[in-house]
Amino acid sequence: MKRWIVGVLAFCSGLFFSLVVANGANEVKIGLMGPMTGKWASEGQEMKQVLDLLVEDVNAKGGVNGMKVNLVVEDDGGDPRTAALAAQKLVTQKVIAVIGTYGSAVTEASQGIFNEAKVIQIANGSTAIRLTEKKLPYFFRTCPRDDEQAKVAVQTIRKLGFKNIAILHDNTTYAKGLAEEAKGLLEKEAGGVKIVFFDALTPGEQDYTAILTKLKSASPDMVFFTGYYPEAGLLLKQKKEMKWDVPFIGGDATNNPDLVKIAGKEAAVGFYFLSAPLPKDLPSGEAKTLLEAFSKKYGNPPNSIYAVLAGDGFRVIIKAIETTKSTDPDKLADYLHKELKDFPGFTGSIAFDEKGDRVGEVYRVYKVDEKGQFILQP
Amino acid sequence: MKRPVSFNPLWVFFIVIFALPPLLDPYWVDVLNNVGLYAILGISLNLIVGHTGLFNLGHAAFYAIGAYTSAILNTKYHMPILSILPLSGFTAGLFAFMVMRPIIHLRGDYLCIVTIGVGEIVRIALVNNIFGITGGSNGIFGIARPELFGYVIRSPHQFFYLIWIFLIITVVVFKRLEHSRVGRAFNCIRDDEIAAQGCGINVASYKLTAFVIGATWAGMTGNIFATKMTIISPESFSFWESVIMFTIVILGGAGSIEGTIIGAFLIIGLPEIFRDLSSARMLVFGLAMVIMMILRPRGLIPPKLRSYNVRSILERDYSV
Amino acid sequence: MILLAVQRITKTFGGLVAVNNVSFEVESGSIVGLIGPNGAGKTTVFNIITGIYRPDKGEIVFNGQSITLKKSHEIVKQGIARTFQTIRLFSQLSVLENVLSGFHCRTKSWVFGAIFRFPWERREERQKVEEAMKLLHFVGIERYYNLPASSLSYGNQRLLEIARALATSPQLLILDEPAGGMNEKESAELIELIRRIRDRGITVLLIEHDMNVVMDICEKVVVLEYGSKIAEGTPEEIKRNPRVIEAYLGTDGEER
Amino acid sequence: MENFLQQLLNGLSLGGIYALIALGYTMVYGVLKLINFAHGDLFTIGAYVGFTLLVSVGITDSVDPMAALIIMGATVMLFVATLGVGLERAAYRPLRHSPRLSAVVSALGASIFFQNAVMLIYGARFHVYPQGLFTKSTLSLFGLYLPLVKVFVLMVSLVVMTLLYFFIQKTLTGAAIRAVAIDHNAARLVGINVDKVVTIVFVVGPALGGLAGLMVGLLYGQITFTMGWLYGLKAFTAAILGGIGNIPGAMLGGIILGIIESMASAYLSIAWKDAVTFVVLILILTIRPTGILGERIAEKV
Repeated sequence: MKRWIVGVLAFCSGLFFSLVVANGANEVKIGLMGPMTGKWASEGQEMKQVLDLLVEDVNAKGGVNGMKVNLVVEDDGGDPRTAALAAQKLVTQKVIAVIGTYGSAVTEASQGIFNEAKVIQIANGSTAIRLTEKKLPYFFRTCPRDDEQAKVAVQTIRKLGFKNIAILHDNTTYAKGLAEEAKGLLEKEAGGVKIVFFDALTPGEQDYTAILTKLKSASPDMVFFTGYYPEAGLLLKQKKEMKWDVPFIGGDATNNPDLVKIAGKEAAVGFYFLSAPLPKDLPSGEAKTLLEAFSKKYGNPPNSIYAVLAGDGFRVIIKAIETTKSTDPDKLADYLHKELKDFPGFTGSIAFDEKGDRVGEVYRVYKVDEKGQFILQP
Repeated sequence: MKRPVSFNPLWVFFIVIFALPPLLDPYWVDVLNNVGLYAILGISLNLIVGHTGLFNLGHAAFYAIGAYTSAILNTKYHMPILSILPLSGFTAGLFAFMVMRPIIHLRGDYLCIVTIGVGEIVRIALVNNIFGITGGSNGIFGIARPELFGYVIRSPHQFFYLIWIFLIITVVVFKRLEHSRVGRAFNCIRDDEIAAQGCGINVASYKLTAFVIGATWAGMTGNIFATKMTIISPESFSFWESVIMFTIVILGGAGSIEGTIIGAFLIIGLPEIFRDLSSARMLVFGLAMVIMMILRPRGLIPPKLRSYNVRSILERDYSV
Repeated sequence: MILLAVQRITKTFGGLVAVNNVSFEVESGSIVGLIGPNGAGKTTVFNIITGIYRPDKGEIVFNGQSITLKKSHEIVKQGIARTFQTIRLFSQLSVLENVLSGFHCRTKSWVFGAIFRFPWERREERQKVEEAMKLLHFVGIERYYNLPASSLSYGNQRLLEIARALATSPQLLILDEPAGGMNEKESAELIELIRRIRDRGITVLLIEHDMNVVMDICEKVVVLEYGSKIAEGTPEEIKRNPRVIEAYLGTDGEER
Repeated sequence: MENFLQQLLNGLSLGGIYALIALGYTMVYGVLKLINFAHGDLFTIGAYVGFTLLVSVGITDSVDPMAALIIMGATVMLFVATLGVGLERAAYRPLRHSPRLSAVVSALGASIFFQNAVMLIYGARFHVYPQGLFTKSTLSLFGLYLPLVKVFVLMVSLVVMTLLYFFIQKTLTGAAIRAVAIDHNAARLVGINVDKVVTIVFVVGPALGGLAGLMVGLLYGQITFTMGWLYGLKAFTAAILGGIGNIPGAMLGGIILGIIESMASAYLSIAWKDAVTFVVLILILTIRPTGILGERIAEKV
């Protein structure tokens, strides 16, 4: 019985001593919060790869204002509770700013903690509208909001002239938000656009034939899938197997070269998706350099647009520190809100509005061609 | 005859823990807060799994019901969050009573899959925004911080005292429950259902009682979780959460409150300690689970026999 | 007065008739033995009386009331307690707690009582601990009170089961092979114990293979074979009954 | 009507996969009364080993598809069976005489370990089986579609189940397995080597799980390290539905589960599909507390 007390005491003193970490004076600590384990681990790990590359680059050039950048990575496991802990941990490590994270609910669980501690947070994949509606002074995001994307989606649908629309989401915060936004906009749309189907699949499964069969019986002339690329790839593949030729449009979470691999080129051809411009389509030299460096280091170009958006977040905060010559959160936030204009990011020019949202139309429409390439649509 | 006065190291442990927070930074205090929450959940599940021997892998459902009850009443009707505490417990208990009643007679692993099912049904219902009040996968945000005597609890350090005092209350309540006619009845059912009936124990009703008490307590814990996070979403109540609670109970020692607390320290604390391993941390954690189980198959602190003070009786003469 | 009347009960499992139209009566204050070769359906009869199985046909009348459809735990409350052929103790509880559990149906304390520990709850608990110790003393194993039940010897486990059954304050005590696994000295003590139980005013119905025990203490013996009753009477009558002799000697040679 | 039949087909082919995984669950359960939560991850490993053979070893470059299929099947089964035996030795055998739930926690730990090991070895990204190696044709009949690969998978699970059934019912080893399933001690008394029987079960069960993983890889083309969790849960559900420990039960449970799922998506709601499935499961269990083919346990008193 006594032994376990000793155990707990040892545990607690372990906690205590682990705090006494040397705090380098001449460095800037930037945090990265992302899903390093769990379902979304691939996203988090790629975010880390991009940031590692950028940190290396900055430090090679002598750091920022003469200070080395130290990247502190914490795993949020893609789960709100773990994220709250990760945020606390980052705060206690005295980071100036945090890049991340991916899921909206996960970001939300950490927002309050960063805000109370006056740590700048630049989310890279959290598109839920309400995150910025709270008008937190230190919160920014490099990814656009769901309503923005929904607007582009509806424009595209209008342009392509579809009338009977099926909307399929996957019940994640992001996909459902986008689906509902789009539905709302389409219902307001004049000209007899009808929503013939609205439902959610379960992500992570592999057999979607039952869903496709049901979709087919609703006879839409276009399906808007707002979920992620693994499911989108399977849907395209199984749709092909059913010999059903209905055009699919995907949200930006389907933007991933693996989509074509999963679906196969024949099934993926003709698939439209919305996305921030791909690195290869960016005029900026930065993007090309990043792509080359990334491929050189890790053997393949980055898969996820969100990892690239994390990179943008990182570069923006470095820019702010450089320009303001300060690490004071108020000055940095003020700079980001008001002064930063047309910053040449990997994903186009970056500026933030007073809510911390990214300004400007980011979305483009892409289509998959016969070779499985993503072609920017005019 | 007085209650046996035995020195319980548990109280020393609590004194030490309560002295810790001023020495720790908010992160480690928050880790302790999580440990505390899961210790409470573990103790509530322990009554069902450890004491009554019912295989429950759906405890997160009751936890979720409590959390959502609090969140909805607080954000929609602006009731002070802590005043909803009893109500969150009641709702969760009532839910447990209604869903478990028809299936309480199932045995062992069949009960297990049914509890998993209940947990999944609740989670799916939350995701699909049932009755339009759960906010779907977004969950509910903007839950108020608790207020005690005009004092708002906000920082991890403040929450520490709220959570750990609740844990102490939990320990006292469940210790008393264990050491009573009801607690013995639960144990009888675990050890031998037929013999339990032979003692006049209404097995189905007592199993249901165990579920309702465990669920009530989990529901109240849900209230505290909701106010601590200020946002709740279905992700926090997945099957995985039930698995964590279950592991805490078995690893600590089924039927032992001390064990459950240690279990919470290990299951919640270890992944935090392994943080430096980055993406390998869960690998090490899984391995640690297997090794701990092999080293202590009955849990880290298996339950002890309850003692009764009968010396005065023994000395008496029985000649009838 | 007739305490228990088993009236024409039949029970089948699948196609097998385990108990076939069996009737017998137990007089208040008597010791009755139920005997028969292995597989004769004795334990099944006990299980039907105590509500573990429901008979296909027939009725069980206890104290003038039908208890056929009652559940096990309700029957205990009516005043029938039992022990089991394969000992069924609460193995993780102490010896004392096993007996305390037997008081379950005669006590009331519930969840809130347990949590708030009202004075009357404490009084009840204290009183029951005392009574439990007396019962342990009565069967002679009080010095083991704080050991786990599973650590007792086989014979003592049987005694503990009897103590636990007595704790339910039964009018009728049903013992399923109480002398099973006991040595001669222990059986002799058991016989003495059963008499003392009867002297407390408790009627005893028992299954026993040890003929010495049966013939020594039973006032009436009922004999089953293949689920049917083949004889009933005093031990003297049974000893001389040709069918019983055949059943015991015959089956020994042929099947078992 | 056409829709209904199509959905029936969809459910049937999905159910075949569930059944194949459930078989392994049920075998291990029958003998050890252990819910082997790591079974789903052995399934994942099967899928990844198949991926390695196809992509890194490039097995289809050297031999023709049919032979490649057989070689892959054999290698995957062998590899996963070895892991299964190792798992039993390391994580379950030391706990055989401990409380039953302790072994369940050990199984959960092993599951976390395997899942993360796969992630660390192969990376967290989705992996994709090369497409079009085997037949891509789709049977279409009266407006119904059924890809040939699915027919193939269904056939494989039927064949495996039949073989397994005869192995258990008709061979001496099978009799030993049944004996151990009923009572370890009694089996030991009549001279059965219980450890050996358990080892055999941990060869067969995981091998089938691995095979199922390979099938899923070939069928759907996309694999990820977390996939075993969901499939494992579904297969466990299927095994319980059919009556756990019972081999035809696992098969039947798998198929029924597949059909319930596709029917629920078709006629109720896709989003509520899994909830509907569990409701049906609970209803079935309230009527038949030990599953569809499970025997009623009359407890000996």
